[in-house]
Amino acid sequence: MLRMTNISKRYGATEVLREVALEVRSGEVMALMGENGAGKSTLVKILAGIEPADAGTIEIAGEPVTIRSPRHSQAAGVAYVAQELSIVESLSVAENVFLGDTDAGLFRSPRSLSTKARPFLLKVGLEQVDPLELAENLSVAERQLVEIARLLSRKARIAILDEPTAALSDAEILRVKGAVRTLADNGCAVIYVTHRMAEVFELSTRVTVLRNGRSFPSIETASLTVDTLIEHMLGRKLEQMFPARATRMGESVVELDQCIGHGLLAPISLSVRRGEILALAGQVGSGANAVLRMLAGVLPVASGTMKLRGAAFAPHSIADSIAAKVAYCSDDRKRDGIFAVRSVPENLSAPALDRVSRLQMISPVMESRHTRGIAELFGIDLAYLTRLAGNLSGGNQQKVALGKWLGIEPDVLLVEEPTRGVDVGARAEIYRHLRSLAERGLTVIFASSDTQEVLGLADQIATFYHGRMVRVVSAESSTPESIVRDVIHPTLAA
Amino acid sequence: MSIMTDVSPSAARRRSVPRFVWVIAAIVALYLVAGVITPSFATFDNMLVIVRAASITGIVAIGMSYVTISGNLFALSAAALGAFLAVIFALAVGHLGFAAGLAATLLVAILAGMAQGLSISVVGNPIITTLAFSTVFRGLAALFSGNSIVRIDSDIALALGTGRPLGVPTQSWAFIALALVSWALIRRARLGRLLVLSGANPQTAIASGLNVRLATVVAFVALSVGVAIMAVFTVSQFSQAKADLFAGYDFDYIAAVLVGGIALRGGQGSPLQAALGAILIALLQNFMLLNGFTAGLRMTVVGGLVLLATGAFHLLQRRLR
Amino acid sequence: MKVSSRSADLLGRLGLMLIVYLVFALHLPSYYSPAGVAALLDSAVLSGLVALGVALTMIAGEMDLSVGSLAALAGILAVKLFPIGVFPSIIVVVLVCAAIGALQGWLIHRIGINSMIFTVGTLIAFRGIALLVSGEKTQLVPLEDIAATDILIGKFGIFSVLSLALFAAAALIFAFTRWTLWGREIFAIGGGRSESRAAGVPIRRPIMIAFALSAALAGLAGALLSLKAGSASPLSYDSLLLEAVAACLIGGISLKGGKGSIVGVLIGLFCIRFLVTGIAALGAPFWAQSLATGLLLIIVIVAEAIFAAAAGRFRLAMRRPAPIIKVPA
Amino acid sequence: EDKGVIVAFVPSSTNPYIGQWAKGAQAKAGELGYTLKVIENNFNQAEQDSQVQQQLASGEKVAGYVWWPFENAAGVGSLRALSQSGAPVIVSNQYPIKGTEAYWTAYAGANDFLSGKTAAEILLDACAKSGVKCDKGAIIRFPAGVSAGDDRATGFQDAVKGKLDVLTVVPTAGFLEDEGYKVAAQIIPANKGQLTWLYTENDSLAGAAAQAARENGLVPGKDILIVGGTCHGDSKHVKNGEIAGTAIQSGYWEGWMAVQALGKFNTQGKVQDGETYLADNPDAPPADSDPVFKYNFLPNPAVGNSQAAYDAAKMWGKSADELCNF
Ligand SMILES: Nc1ncnc2c1ncn2[C@@H]1O[C@H](COP(=O)(O)OP(=O)(O)OP(=O)(O)O)[C@@H](O)[C@H]1O
Ligand SMILES: Nc1ncnc2c1ncn2[C@@H]1O[C@H](COP(=O)(O)OP(=O)(O)OP(=O)(O)O)[C@@H](O)[C@H]1O
Ligand SMILES: [Mg+2]
Ligand SMILES: [Mg+2]
Repeated sequence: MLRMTNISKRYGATEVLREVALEVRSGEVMALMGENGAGKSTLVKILAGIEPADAGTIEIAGEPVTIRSPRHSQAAGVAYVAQELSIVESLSVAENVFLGDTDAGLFRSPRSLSTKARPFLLKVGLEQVDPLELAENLSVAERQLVEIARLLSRKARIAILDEPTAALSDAEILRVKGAVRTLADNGCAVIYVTHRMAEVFELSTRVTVLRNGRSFPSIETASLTVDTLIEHMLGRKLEQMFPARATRMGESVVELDQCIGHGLLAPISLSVRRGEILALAGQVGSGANAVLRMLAGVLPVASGTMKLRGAAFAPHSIADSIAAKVAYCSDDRKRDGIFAVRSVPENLSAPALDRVSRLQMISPVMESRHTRGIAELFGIDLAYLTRLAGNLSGGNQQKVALGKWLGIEPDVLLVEEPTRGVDVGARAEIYRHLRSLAERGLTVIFASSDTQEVLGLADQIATFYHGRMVRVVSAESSTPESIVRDVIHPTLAA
Repeated sequence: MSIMTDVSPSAARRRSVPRFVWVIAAIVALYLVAGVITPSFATFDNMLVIVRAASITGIVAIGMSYVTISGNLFALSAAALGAFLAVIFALAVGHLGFAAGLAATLLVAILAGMAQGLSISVVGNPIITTLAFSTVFRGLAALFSGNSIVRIDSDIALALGTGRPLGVPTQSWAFIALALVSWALIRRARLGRLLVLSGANPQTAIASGLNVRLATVVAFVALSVGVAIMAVFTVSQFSQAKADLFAGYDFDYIAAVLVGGIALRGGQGSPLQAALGAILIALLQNFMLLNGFTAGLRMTVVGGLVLLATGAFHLLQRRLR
Repeated sequence: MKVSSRSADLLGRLGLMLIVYLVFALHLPSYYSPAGVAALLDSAVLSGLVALGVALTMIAGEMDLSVGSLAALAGILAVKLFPIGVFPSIIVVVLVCAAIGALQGWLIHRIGINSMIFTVGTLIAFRGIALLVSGEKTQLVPLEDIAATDILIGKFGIFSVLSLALFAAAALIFAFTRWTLWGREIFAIGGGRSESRAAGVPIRRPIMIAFALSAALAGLAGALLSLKAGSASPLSYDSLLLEAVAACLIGGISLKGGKGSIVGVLIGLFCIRFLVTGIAALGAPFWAQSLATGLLLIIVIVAEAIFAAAAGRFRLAMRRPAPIIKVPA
Repeated sequence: EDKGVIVAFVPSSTNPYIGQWAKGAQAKAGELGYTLKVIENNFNQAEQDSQVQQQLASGEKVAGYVWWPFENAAGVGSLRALSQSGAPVIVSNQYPIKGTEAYWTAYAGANDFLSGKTAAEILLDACAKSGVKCDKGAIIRFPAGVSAGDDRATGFQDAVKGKLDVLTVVPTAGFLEDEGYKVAAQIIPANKGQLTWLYTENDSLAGAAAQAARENGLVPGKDILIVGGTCHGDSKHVKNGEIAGTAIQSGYWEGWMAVQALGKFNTQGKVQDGETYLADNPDAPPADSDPVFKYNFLPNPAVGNSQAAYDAAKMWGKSADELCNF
C-alpha cells in the first residue's frame, strides 16, 4: 500500500532522517519503534504533509505521490493522529471529529454533525461524551480518543497513529487497540508509533525500527521477544560518553514527602543529596517532569511537603525557586530556554542581572566577566559570545540554556531532557560539565526519556511509568534493559 | 569536538545587515534623489527643517519603540494621552508655575502609563486596550479643559517652546538627546535589559525569574513620558492647550516605528531606529509637500511605505531564519 | 452541558445590555416608542455591519484594523457609481471590497505577517486612496436625483431598509459561521492554528474568507450609509473601528480567537448603542460619552481576562491527570 | 416664562469654537426663556443622523431645532427629517447646500466665503499701507475635504484675483498651531525670497506661520504679510503686529444668533426672503425685533493689528479678547 524510500530530512544542520525506508501493506499494522528522538514522528509528519521532506519518494498503492500539505496527504487517503494533540479546544467534540474533513459537506448543522459523529465516538468508547460538548472540557485522554475517532471517520487507506496511548489508561488503551484492529481488518494500512511493548506484540504484524534517523528492514513481530526488540532499538552503546560517577556525596538537600501534583497518580517520596545526580526516567507523560515542575514552583503541589536544605520549601513561582537557589531548565529550549534573538552574553546574564549591574546600570565589565566565567565553566567557545543565541548550533544553545543558571550559583539544578536535540559531541560535553558541577557540590535532578543518558549520567535513577514512580535504584545496579522495562512495561520487569 | 570548528562560510553569510543600516541607506538615497529633483531640497537649512519636522513625532515614536521592543506591538492611545497631558500641563503651569506644572504632568503621565501597562499585562492585547484608553484620555482632556483653550503665560515655557540654541530648535535638541539617552537606557540600564529580554521571549524571561509584567509597565511609562515631553513642548511653543490636540497622530508614531524597521515580534531594535524612521517619513513628507502632492497622495504614499517596509523587513527576517 | 454554560455567558451579556437599556429607558421615552426603537436600530447599522466583519477576523485569530478607511473608500465609490443605480452600485462596491479583502487575507497568509501590522498599513493607504479617488472633496449624489436613494429610507414598522440589511447580514453570517464548513473553519483556525492545520484544514481559505467578508461588510456599511446620506466624505468613518471592536468584545468575541458568536456581537452592539445614544440624547457633553464607552470597554476586557484566567485555573484543577503540562505564561 | 425646549445638534465641543457656540446659544436661550438641549456627536455625520432620528422618535414637543451638521452634504437626510417634524429648523455654521431651501427655516451663522473675502481685504489693505511688495504668496488651508476650508479659500481667491499671485495651496492636517507650524516651517524656507504673503484661514494657523517665518529670518509684517482672517485662539500675534490683521468670528455670537433667529421666527411667524448681514454694532447685539431673513450672516468685523486696535475692538458689547480667546 505504502512505500516510502530514501526519505531524508534536516532541521538546520541536524540530520534527523537519513535515507529512511518504510513499507506497509494493506490490512497490516506496522509498529514504528525507536528511542526518543530517533525520528519516528518526523517520518510520519512527512507522510502526513505537516513537514516537507528534503529528499525521497512516496508511493501509495503503487502510484508516486507528492505531499506538500496535510490536504495533499488527506487526498491521498492518509489519516493521521499526531503525537501532539491536534484538538481545537473551542470547537465541539463532533466538530473536532470532522475537523478538516471536506467530504462531510459544505453545510453542517451541529445536530447533524453530532449524529454523524456518535458512531465513531462509540467505537473509541466515548459514548458518555456529548458530541456537542466543547473539547476544552475534555480530559487529555478523552481528547486523544476524539482524535482517534477522527481517524476512524476518514475513509483512509493509510492510518497513522503517533503514540496514541501515551496519555491513556489501560481501559482506554483497550478501546484504541480495538479501533486499530478494526482499521486493519477493513484493509487499511496502519502505522503505529509507540513505546509500549505490550501494544507492539498484541497489535502489530511487523516492526520497523528507527535508530538515529536511519531505518532498518522490518521484522516480523512474531519472530521477536521483548529483549531482542529492546536490543534493536538501543543498538550499539556509547559508553565512553559518560564521566565517572560521584565519589562523595553530602547531606540530603532536596526531600519530597508524599508529594502529588497534576500529572501524578500516586504520591512521590524522594531524597537527593548534595553532589548527587538523580535521573527521573520515564516516557513522555510518565510524571517524571511533574516532580521537577513541583520543585521549580511551576506546578502547584496538591498535597505532601517538600524540603530544601532541611527547611520547608513551597515555591509559588519560578522567581521563588530562583530566590531559593533552585534553577529549572525546561525541555523546550526554544519556548522558554533561550532568547533566540539576543546575544549569548545577554542570555547568560538574564537570570543574574543583579550580579552584572551597579546602580541599576548594567556594567559591561561585570557582564563580560560574568559571561566569560560561565563560558569557561561550561565550555562555550568564546568566539560565540558575539553571536545571537538563535544562530548557535543545538548543542551550544543547550549549553547556553543550562549555563545561564550557573550565574546564580544554584544549589539545585533541575533539568528536563538535558540533551534533547543535541548531537553526540556536544552531549558528551554537557554530561561532563554537569558532572563537574555536581562534584563542586551542586545537586542535579534531571528528567529524561533517553535510557543511555539516564544510565550513564546519574548516580540514582527513579523510574516512572504512567503517573507513578516505579522504583529508585542506583545506576550501578541497573542495565539498559531494566530501565527500559521499568519505563515502558513495568509489569514485564516485575 | 565539532563545536570548536570555526564559523562556516554559509553561516557567516547568514549574518544580517543591521536594520538601521537599511533605514539610513533609504534616507540617504531619498535625500539624493529628492535633491536632484527639487533643488531647494538638498540644503542644510532644509535638513534642519526636516529634523525639526521629525522631532515632535520622533519623540513619541522613541517612546513607542519601548512598547514595541518590550513585545507589546504598539499603542493607539498616544495622541489622546498627549491632549490630556497638554491640558494638564497648561492647567498646572497656570496654577502652580512652570516647574511644579512640569512635575505634575510627568506624574500624571507615569500614572497613565502604569494604568495602561497593568491593564495590558492582564488583557494581553495592547492594541485593543489602548484603543479603549484613548477614548478615556480624550474624554478626560475635554473634561479638564472645559472645552476651552487653556492658555499659559510663562516665559520659561515660551523659551522652551521657541528657543533655538545654536540655531537648532529646542525640540530637535530634545529629539536627538532623547534618542541617544533612550538608546543608552535600552542598552545599559537594567530595566532596559529587562524590557528587551521580555520582548525577545516572554516565556524565557519568566522562566529566568524576570518580571515581565514590570517590563510592560515600564514600556508604557516610557511611552507616556515621551508623550508628556511632546505635550510640554507643544503647549510651550504655542502657550496653549486644547482637548482636540494631536488628533489623528497615532498612525504617524506607529509608521515611524514600522518604517524604522523595529521588529514587531519584540526584543529587537533600538529607539534610534524609531528616530530614523521618523526622519525618513519627515523627509518624504517634506519632499511631497514641496512638490505639491495632494493630501490623499501623501497619505497613500506613507501607507504604501509602511506596507513596503514591514513586508520587506518581515521577509528579510524570515529568509534569515 | 457546555452548551448551556455558553448560553449562560450570552445571557449574562444580554443582562448587561438590558440593564443599560433600562437605565436610559427610565429617562428617555424614545427608548420604547416604536419610532424611537426604529431610530435605535438604524443607529446600529453602520457599526453593526462593520462589527460583524471585525468579529469574523477576530474569531479567525486575526484582526482587521482597516475597516474604517475601507468604509470611507466604499462610500466614495458608491456615490461615484450612483449613476448605474442604487443597488447595482452597492453590489459593485461590495464585490470590489470583498476582492480587496480577499487580497489582504491572501497577502497576510502568504507573507505570514501579523494582520494587525499589515492592516495598520492598509488603514493609512485606503484612506489615502479614498482622498485620491474623491479628489479630496466630498462626493455628492446630485440633489435632483436624491429621490432615487429614498428606497434606502423605506420603513417597515420598526425596521428600515437599513436595519433590515443589518439583521439580514447578521442572519447570513450567523448561518454561515454556524452551519457551513467554511464558516466553521474560521472558528477552527482561530481556536488552534497548528491543530487545524494538522487536521487538514486549509488555513488560507478561512483567512481569505474572513478578510473578504470583513471588507465586504465594511464596504456595504460605507456604501449604504453614504448613499442614504447622498454624499460621501473621504475623511469619514474614522471612529468606526473602536465602536465595532467594542461591540465584539462586549459581545464576547475572544481576543485570542476561536470563540464568540454572532448573537453576542449583536448584544454587544446594542449595549454600546444604548449607552452612546442614551448619553447623547440626555444632552450630556462629549466627554461623558467618551469616558463611558472607554471605561465600559476597559472594564469588560479586564474583567473577562481575569475571569478567563480563573476559569482556566479551575479547569486545570478539575481535569483528570494529564501528561502534557506547559509552563504557564 | 417657559417657552419650551430647543434642541441643537452640533459636533463635539472638544473643539473650543463649538464650546463657545454652545455657551452663546445657551445664554440666548436662557434670556428668551427657552431650555436648550445640546446633542453632540464625535465629528461624525452618521452619528448625528441617528441622534436626529432618536430625537424625532422621542416625540418630544420642541420649540425648534438648531442644526449644525458635521458634514453638510451628508446630513441632508437628517435636515429633511427635522423639517418634516413641523418645528422650525435653523441651520448654523455650515452654509446650506443649494436645493435644500425647503428643508430649513433660516440660516443663521458665519459665512465662510465672507471670511475669506474679509481676509483678502485685510491683506490687500496691509499691502497698500505697509509698502511690502505683494505678489507671490501661498495659502495654507484647512484639511482636504473640510468644506469651510474650501469656502474660505474660494472667497479669498475670488477677492484677490488679478491682484495677487497664488503660488501654492497646501492643506494642513488640522486647525491648530502645531499643524500650521508643521506646514509653514516647511513651505517658508523652501520658497524663501519668493513668498510675500500667506493666507492661513484662521489665526491659530497664522500665528504658527508667523513663528515659522521668524525662525526663517523673515519678519512678519515687514518681509512677509500673514493673515488668518478669523480670530481663533491666541491673539498675541495680532496684537504685536505680526499678523496683518484679523476679523472677529465669534463662536459665542454665532450660537447666540442661531437661537435668536429661532426666537424671532417663533414670535414673528415669518421669514423674509434674501440675505442679511447683522449689523456689526460694537456695543449692542442686534435687537430681537429685527426681521429674520432666509440667510442671516454673522458679521466679521475686521480688527487692526495692534494692541490698541485689538483692545478697542468690540462686537455686540463684548471685547475682542473675550470673543477670540476662548
Ligand atoms: N522543528 C524542529 N526543529 C529542529 N529539530 C527538530 C524539530 N522537530 C524535531 N527535531 C529533532 O529531530 C529529531 C527527531 O525528532 P522526532 O520527533 O522525529 O523523534 P521521535 O522519534 O518521534 O521521538 P519521541 O519518541 O520522543 O517522540 C530530534 O532530535 C528532535 O529534537
Ligand atoms: N541560523 C543560523 N545562523 C547562523 N549560524 C548558524 C545558524 N544555525 C546554525 N548555525 C551555525 O552553523 C554551524 C552548524 O550548526 P550545527 O547545528 O550543525 O552545529 P553542530 O556542529 O551540530 O554543533 P553541536 O554539536 O553543538 O550541535 C554552527 O557553527 C552554528 O553556529
Ligand atoms: Mg515522536
Ligand atoms: Mg547540532
